[in-house]
Amino acid sequence: MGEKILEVKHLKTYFHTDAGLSKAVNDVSFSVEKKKTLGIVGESGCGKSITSLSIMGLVEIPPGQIAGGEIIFEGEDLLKKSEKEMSEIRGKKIAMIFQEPMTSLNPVFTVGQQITEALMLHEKLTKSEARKKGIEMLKKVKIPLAEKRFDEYPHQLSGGMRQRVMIAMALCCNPDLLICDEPTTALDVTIQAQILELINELKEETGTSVMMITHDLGVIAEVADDVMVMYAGKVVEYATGDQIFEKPMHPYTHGLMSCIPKLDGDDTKRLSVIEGMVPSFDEMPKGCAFCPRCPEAKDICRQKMPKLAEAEGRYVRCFKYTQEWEETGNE
Amino acid sequence: MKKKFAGAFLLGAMVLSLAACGSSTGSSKPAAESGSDKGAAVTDAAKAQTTAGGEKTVRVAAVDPQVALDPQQYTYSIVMKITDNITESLLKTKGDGSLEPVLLTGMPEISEDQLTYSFELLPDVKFHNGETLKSSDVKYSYERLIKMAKMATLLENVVGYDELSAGTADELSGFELKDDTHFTITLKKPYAPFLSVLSTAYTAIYPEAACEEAGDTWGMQTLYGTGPFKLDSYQTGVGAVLSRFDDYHGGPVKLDGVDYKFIEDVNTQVLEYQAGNVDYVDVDPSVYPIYSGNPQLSSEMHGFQPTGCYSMTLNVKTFPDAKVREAVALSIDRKAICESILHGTATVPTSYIPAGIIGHDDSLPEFEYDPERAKELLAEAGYPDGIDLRVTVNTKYQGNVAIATAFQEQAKAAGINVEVEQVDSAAWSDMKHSGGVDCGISNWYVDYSDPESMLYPMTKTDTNSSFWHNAEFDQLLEDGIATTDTAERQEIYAKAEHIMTREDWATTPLYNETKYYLLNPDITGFEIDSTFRMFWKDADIQ
Amino acid sequence: MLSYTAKRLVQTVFVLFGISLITFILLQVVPGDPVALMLEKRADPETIAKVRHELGLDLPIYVQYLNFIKGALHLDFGTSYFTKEVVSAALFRCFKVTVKLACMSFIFAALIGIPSGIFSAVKRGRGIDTFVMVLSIIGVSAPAFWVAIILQIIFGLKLAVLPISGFDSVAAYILPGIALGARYAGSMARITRTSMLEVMGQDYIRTARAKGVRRWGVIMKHALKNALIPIVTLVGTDFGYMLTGSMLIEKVFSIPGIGKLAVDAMSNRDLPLLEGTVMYIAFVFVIVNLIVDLSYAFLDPRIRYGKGAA
Amino acid sequence: MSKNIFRFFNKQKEFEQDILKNGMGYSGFYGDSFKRLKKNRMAMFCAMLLILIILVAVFAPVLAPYDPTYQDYSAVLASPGPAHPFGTDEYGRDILSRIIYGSRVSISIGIVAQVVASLVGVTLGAVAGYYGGKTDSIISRIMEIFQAFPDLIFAMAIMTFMGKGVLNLFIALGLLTWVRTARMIRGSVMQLKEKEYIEASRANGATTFWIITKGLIPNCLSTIIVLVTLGIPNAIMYEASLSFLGIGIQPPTPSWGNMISAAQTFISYRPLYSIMPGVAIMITVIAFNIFGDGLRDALDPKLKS
Repeated sequence: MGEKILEVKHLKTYFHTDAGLSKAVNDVSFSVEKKKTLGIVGESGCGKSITSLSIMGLVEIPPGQIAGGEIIFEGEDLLKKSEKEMSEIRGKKIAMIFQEPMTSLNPVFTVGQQITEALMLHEKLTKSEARKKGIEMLKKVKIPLAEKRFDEYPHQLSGGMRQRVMIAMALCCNPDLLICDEPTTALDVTIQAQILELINELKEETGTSVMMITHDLGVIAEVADDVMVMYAGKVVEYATGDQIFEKPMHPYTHGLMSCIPKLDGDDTKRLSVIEGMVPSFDEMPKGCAFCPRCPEAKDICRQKMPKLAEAEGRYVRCFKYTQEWEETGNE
Repeated sequence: MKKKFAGAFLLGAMVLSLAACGSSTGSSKPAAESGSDKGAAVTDAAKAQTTAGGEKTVRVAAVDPQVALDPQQYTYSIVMKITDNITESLLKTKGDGSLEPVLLTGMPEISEDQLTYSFELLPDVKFHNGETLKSSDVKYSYERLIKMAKMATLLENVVGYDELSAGTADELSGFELKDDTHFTITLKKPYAPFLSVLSTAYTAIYPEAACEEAGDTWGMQTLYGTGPFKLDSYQTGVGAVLSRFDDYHGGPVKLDGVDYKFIEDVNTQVLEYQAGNVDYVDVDPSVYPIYSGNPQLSSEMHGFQPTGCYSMTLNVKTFPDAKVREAVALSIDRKAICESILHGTATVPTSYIPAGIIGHDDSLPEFEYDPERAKELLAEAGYPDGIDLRVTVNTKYQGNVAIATAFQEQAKAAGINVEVEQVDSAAWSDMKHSGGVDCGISNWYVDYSDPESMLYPMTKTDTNSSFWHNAEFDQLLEDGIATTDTAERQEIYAKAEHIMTREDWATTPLYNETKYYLLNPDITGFEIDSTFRMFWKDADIQ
Repeated sequence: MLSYTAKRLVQTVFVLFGISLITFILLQVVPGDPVALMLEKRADPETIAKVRHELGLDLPIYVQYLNFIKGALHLDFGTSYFTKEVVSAALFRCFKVTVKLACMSFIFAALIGIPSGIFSAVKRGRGIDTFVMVLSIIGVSAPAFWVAIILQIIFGLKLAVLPISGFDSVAAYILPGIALGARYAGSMARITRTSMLEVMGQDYIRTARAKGVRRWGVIMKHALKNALIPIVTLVGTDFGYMLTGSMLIEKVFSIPGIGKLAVDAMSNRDLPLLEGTVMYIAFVFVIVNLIVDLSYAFLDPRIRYGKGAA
Repeated sequence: MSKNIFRFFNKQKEFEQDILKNGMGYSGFYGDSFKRLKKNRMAMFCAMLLILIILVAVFAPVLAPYDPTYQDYSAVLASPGPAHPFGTDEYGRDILSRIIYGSRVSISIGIVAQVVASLVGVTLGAVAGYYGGKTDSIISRIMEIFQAFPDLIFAMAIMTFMGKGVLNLFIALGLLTWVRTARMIRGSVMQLKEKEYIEASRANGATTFWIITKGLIPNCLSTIIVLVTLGIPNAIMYEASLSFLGIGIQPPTPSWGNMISAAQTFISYRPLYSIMPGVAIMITVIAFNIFGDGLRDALDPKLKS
């Protein structure tokens, strides 16, 4: 294991809602190594986006609440930082790219105004310097006619173009960590590939560490060094990319894997789908959160929550890999 | 005056006038008098009209007349409140009803046959524009009054009136100029109230040349008279500023000016008085208890009884049966209205002709409230189940609305189902003329202290909404004006009154009111008379 | 944009024409006669006929209207029946006063309403939010004349710090400005809050925060500019209403503005004055709306008034 | 993946067909809305308050201690006391009783005026939005004329023309406020008519009348409901202003508006006389507003204007 740039320990992020307390992120620990990419996988609502927002310090408080844990970034706990200090880290040391390029850019400012804002804020560049740098960044993310685009408004750009702008914006201050929250989900398949390639390229070039959040294991396969699978606010499997693709251990990971369309396979075969949905926090089962949807669930799964335990050189949260599994019957 | 409405100024003017917020609105106020604007700083204790410049200016809260200050055209008392201090008539009615000469060397001589009146003007009376008053100005003013039509009938007994009025003659032939200060007026027939007529504000004397020149702007931008104050500015919605006329023929005037501020809302008027920003304000009966109970203000409150009365008039066309009209008259509780609704500021009348006027008979009983008798009368008239009655009131006079509302409740006992209909002034005047008012509440005040002024609307025109005509009554009124003996006239008018209010029940008096006003106690010499005319001529600030 | 503006202005002419016609018809059908009112005391049929002739009221109705339109095309609305004042002069005189009142109440409403709306949105769900919202609803629902009288008594009489009535100093406009502005402040606060809340949930706000822009920087720059369209719509329309005068407030504070002019003209059946006033009010209203619509193009780059757009 | 999309599309169609069949009575829609509304405690409180106010209006004769038009001349402008909790007015009538009875007029003015406004507004708005072109142009100009016409002058003219009375007041207030409804409906209909299911029914030969009344208007129902609840307080306020000018509800019938305007003279002398009807108006207006806002959020979380 290399040097850790980010280490999250026992992070708990809760939300107080009208219907009660929602434990969106419930005791999550992981780390991102320098120049490496960590993939976080899970369906929507599993807590992966909240994890990233917690790191950025962008959870709305209230209704949100960081109930515990530490977020150590470059040796310092971000949770102890003041709002002022955090705003100096955001955009400069940790940058983020969001899911919806269509809505993540401010419609009433030009592309240039939005790129240069961070530059002028963090790098204290003058307007003209920022403009130069901004155009340079647009070229770097391979936007044709960068000078022209610089003065255009987001609605004049296509979705892929906008995501490139987002990337340019995120990388313009050379961040140490780039969090990508579903950066390709809203894009066409061909554009997806281009964007992922771009992220990979730029990562190599700048040496930035990346946290890649996605529900699409296909994306993970392209970019991730390590993979963390989340379900209902908890980590269910934590392994290297190779390990995961070689052998998904948690039934949920397994389910996710079989959702990837296999282009080489028989395309008449129906894609398997994980039946059901992520339970909402107020109907969370007593035992394992996944057990209502798990094809292999046994009584024990319904009774108590398994621990995240080491198995075969990785971490899995499933009774299947514990002593208890054999001792209990099915149904 | 060719300011045309153009949209382009909109934005520019918005900015400009915001910037101009600080400056005063134009030239409507003389600079030296700006002290009175410091309303914010003036407290009750420091109620001082003597402004920084040492000027004595009385500030009067008044209602906006919204029309030219020319009683010949607009006959509202709120117009005269202002003009009576600017213009003068030949004569003036004193508090006791007697007349005194104003612009004349003495009372005019009247010929044996009561038809010819000879006048002599005071020499060297100056108008505000510097001209000297001449007989021709008097003639001009009277002819103008006739041409203006509105109050022309005041002079209908003058020889030549009909021709001038019809446009067949250019001059009033009964008016004979002798020289610059002497003239005579000849009447068609004896007319007792004639000199009283010449004391009204409608017969004020204007300077011929200036008035002709001013045309439509007379009373708006220009108004010259012989009175104690000159009109400096007048703006509807804003106010009228009067300043002392130094060449006043009636001797030195003590005040430097009178500042009429148009404040529409009665509450705001009194608030301004309480804050010390105005020196005179009328007190509406509705707010009377608020101030009569306030020891600080009650001593500053004064009352006077205007000559006239409130009455309820039934449309004879709708209610041809006098019994029905009598029943309605019996079903209104005047005492309750006077004592409760009007808080004791009014008294129950005994006759339509008010006290102090020839023809008033105070030996008569008060008009009573007798719903039982009213019911009987209605039954006799063929309405055993009562009647529906629509009472129309003019919203301009909220007091009338209050009376109608009270009457509505009181009349239930007599089986009269009252519907109150509120209309605005324009609809009210129109409906009155067209006979659309079944039952109206209104007030009437004399223009001059003579029963003729009180009764003429009942016979000469159909403007009072009753459409009632009675040959005997009409003849009595004809006799009345032709008679000069007071005792004889008393008899004539008392009889006329009896026919109108106790036999035919054409109109029924409701109450005689006392008007109240608040006046700064430092002010002396202020005069207000029973025809609502207000004079600041002799006033002073101590 | 020019052709759009031109098209709208042509429509405005239609609207103004329609309004003048309706006003004219209304005055024909509404009972009440200015001449009868003028002649109150001693009116007889001959006199009435004479005055009607002088005012041109004896002409056939369509001739009267055509005469009026002829004048109106030259921006000449004639003279008031009662004051003989040239209508355009009277309008200009009252307009000057109304503008000051409108500016005062607008400043009050905007200064109170918009910031408290923003603040309320930022502190959503907190006590201060509820407080602002309750206050704003009270502002919206308290009758303006009621607020006016209470302000007069407190600040004019009891504390004696501001004039009770009048219109000849800046101070005199403060109380009427507040009384008139209170309800607008309330509605501005509400619309600002709603609009800000909607914008603040948008993805680009998160983007801006992620860039390291401070919280208030995000609110005042990124959020406010996006929230501005509904706010400007309301604020612009409100300002239009203020510019058309408030009869009630003007009455209580004795301010000779457009509102009083209009109501007086109506109750006197003063046709030239009423036509002039109503058309002025309609004109201001239409123009303010046009300015609001055009301002969208400046506020939101996505809106462009091209040739085809309307 | 394309199959999933297809399934989704089918679902959407089912949903829309359901709406088409049952109007907005689609239980899922209203059920969800009601659930959302129930969660909004403030709105629910206001709903209860409104029910209470309506009950007060209905049971006024039982609740009011006096006949609201009875004039007691021995107690004119009496100060508050055990006999008259809020005092009496200038005719010696009990203020509390008048406020209780006043709720009848004020509430019904609000509701009926809004019904009138909705009838006119929905019809014209739907027609303008559906037909577009010349029809839309003409109706839009009419709307502009109504909007630009100074409202108090219009109300004065209408009331003078038709005569004063509760019914005419309803009509006048309705005519004053229909444009807002018409504008919103026009906008909604313009959007809706492009929807597939409307196209489909048109292709199936549905008549225009059927499309407008069965297809379009039911879908604007939430907009209409919200406009009505938010318009009611507006009408109540209008009545107060009209009463101030003497063209509101005529005596002796009490309304909060005519009480407050009559009371203004006595505001410093008998403050409660003026404050109590004012408070009644304020509570009602606030309740309608908050309930209306809640309803809007519940019916259509996206519609926030």
